[in-house]
Amino acid sequence: MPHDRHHHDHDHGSELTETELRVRTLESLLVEKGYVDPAALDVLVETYEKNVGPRNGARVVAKAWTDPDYKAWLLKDASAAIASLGYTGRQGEDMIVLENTDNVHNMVVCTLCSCYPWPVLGLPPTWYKAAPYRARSVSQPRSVLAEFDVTLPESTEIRVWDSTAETRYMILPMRPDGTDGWSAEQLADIVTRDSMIGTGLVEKSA
Amino acid sequence: MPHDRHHHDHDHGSELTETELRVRTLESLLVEKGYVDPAALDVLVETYEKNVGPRNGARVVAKAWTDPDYKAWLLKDASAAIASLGYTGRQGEDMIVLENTDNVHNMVVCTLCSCYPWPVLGLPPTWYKAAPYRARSVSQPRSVLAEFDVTLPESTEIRVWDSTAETRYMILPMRPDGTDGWSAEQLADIVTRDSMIGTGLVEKSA
Amino acid sequence: MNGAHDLGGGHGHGPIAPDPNEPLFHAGWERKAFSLTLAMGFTGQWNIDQARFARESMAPGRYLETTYYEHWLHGLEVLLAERALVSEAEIQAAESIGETKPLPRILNAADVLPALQKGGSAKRDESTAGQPKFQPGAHVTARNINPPTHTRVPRYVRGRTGVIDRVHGVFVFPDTHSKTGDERPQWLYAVRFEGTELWGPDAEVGACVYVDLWDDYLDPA
Amino acid sequence: MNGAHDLGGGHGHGPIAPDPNEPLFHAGWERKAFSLTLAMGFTGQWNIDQARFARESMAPGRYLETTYYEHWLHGLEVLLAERALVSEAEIQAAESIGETKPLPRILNAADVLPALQKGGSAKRDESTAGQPKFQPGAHVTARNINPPTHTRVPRYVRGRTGVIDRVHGVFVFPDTHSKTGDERPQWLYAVRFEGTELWGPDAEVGACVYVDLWDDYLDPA
Repeated sequence: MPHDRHHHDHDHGSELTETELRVRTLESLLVEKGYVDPAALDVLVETYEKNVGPRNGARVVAKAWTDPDYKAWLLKDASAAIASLGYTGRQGEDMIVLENTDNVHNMVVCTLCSCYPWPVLGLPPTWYKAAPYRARSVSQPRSVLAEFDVTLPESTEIRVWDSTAETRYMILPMRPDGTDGWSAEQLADIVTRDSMIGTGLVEKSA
Repeated sequence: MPHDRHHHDHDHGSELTETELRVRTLESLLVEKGYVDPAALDVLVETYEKNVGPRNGARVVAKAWTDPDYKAWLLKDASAAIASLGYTGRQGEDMIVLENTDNVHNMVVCTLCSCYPWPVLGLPPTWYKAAPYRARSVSQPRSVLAEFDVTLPESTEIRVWDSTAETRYMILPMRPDGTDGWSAEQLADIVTRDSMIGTGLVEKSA
Repeated sequence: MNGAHDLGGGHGHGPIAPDPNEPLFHAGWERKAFSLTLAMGFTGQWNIDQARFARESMAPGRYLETTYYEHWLHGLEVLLAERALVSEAEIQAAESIGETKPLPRILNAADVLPALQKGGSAKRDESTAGQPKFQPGAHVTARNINPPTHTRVPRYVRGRTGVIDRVHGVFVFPDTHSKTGDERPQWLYAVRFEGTELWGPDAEVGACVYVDLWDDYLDPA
Repeated sequence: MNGAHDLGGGHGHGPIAPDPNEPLFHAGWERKAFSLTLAMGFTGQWNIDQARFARESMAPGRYLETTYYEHWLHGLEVLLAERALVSEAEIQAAESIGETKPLPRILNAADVLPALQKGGSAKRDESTAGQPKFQPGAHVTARNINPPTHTRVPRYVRGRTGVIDRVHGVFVFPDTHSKTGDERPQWLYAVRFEGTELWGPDAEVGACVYVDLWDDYLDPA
């Protein structure tokens, strides 16, 4: 409804200003009281803006595609196999990796909040955190995938993993045809974030 | 949270103005197109502001308290018994009346919208239509009743009727002690709207 | 549809806050939202289940942040737009731009009282529905259906087992009535669900819920 | 709690609308809401399940009308107020009025990377929980509990039957952890539910959902 949209925009404008003010006040209070080190805030933001993102997960995927032993380890004990590449810690302490095949397509959601494997994928995108994806991925996954331009045959079973606990899920997507002999580095370049959430497929031309 | 409340107030103010404008525009369009007779709008509002309200239901209750045959008829075929007093029609075509006793307390809600027996109770109050009552009356009826200052012993069974169809429910409350010999008119004066929804009891001193 | 309107069992909505001095309408626009909705309803361009679906279709957050008559207004605008009676463009322009559709029935002032008093029962002749599938005392389980379209089986009873309390008669079935206008009349029952069946260990003592459910919502338990 | 956060199966929320060019943060205040929440989380004044409950406790309509970092901000304010670390009055006055509580642990800039890399697993030694109640292949029914407090069993699986897919190990139990801080470690399983079991005839073809559920959420089917 245009009515709704109008209201929503209007709402948003005024709200951000108010929110912005509150956050500033909160920050200065927390710093003044000595609860928070302002320099720590900058390091926290920089870490996720610059260092921890889906490139980490892409390296895990590329290694699994090129090293059968690593892949077997990854599917058996994801936390250890991922830690061996240096990706550990907060929101990825206990990892599970699920392999997509021609017959089974896995995808990940957190219907109750927005749990996401930070060490391998960084912080989640807005759509992953918003109501439409959280509401519909468990009940209408094929229609959700269609919104990401992914259409799978009815013979492919779709498994949706709802992250209700502290286990964090990452998908090992299918390696695209025509990439034989590519280096791990080349392969990592074509692995997308969405393919590791399960809402995308890896394309050779990506 | 004061944050929420502030936002909500703020929201409301601007929203009413916008809503008011839209309603005015809609009215003039509907009248201009000849879909609506402006005089009919006034009659519709007047009917429920002046003529159709809980006084109707109170007369039904008072008659049931003073006429055992009528009460038996009311509990067996509420639509006909209520129609015999002249209360019929929209949102009360198919009535059910439930009797409250020392052992069983009935109350009415419509969790899905706000169905309500208009011919006997008029239009519903805001709380009946709002989320807190609709959400909690089916799961926490005793806690809901407490907010209306009604506390019932655990031995009293509470039956909540969720109006999910076109049947409309009215409660026949318990007649208070000390009203022997009162006329139907006197009794009707103490029957409250809430007692006929089931969120109140009838008090002699009301 | 599993919308924000399906409120039963929800937490966090705050206190009920009854106001003993509340007026019937809180503002002039509420009177208009009410009377315009009723007047347009009498034109027969939609049925009550279509009207309910239009209200439910409001975005969930917006539904919860607005009031009853704002839901009505939203529903009225949706229905008018869907039937090409009043477009959003006309509301924006505050001017009748498009063609005006002739309506077969208009509610005139003189007809209001008779029309209200007559109402429009959703009860149908029992011969239209054959024998009722269930009798009082029968154990039934509410079907776990989740259509994106209108339905009147609340989420909190789906898959739960109760007992038929009474047979109401044969009534118009809301799901098809809303979707296509097809009345598909069928038996309607009041079904009693124990609180513990609905809410488990968190149920209050000695509380139960009666829900009106049609044949197509029920299976033998 | 049955709050607006429990979104699984809901309709009417609109399209997903992924934005391929989206920045990690959309405004300066989002960076602050994120980093303040993490920094205060490291002080150990609350645990993650208490933080989730604080976010869920937002009024349902408001929760749905606001964004992720607004939920975080709300949660942070609730937690700070509950623990008398920052009061609403101080935020209103934009001034530290009350006493400042000494905190045993503060996150310094130098500690950020080691702290993030270490994380804080919710996994506990298996000896703390005895034998798992279920093995892969076992049929289980999710309990229909409806506590007004924090829980991680979504409404859409309550009362539904699935199959144990794998045993994850022993993990902190969120319900008690949120309520009192009691970890009550117990076995956690991935449980597979067929789409038809969750959504009935409205399920999509060949789709199922895996949900992580603890011993205290499950009964043998």
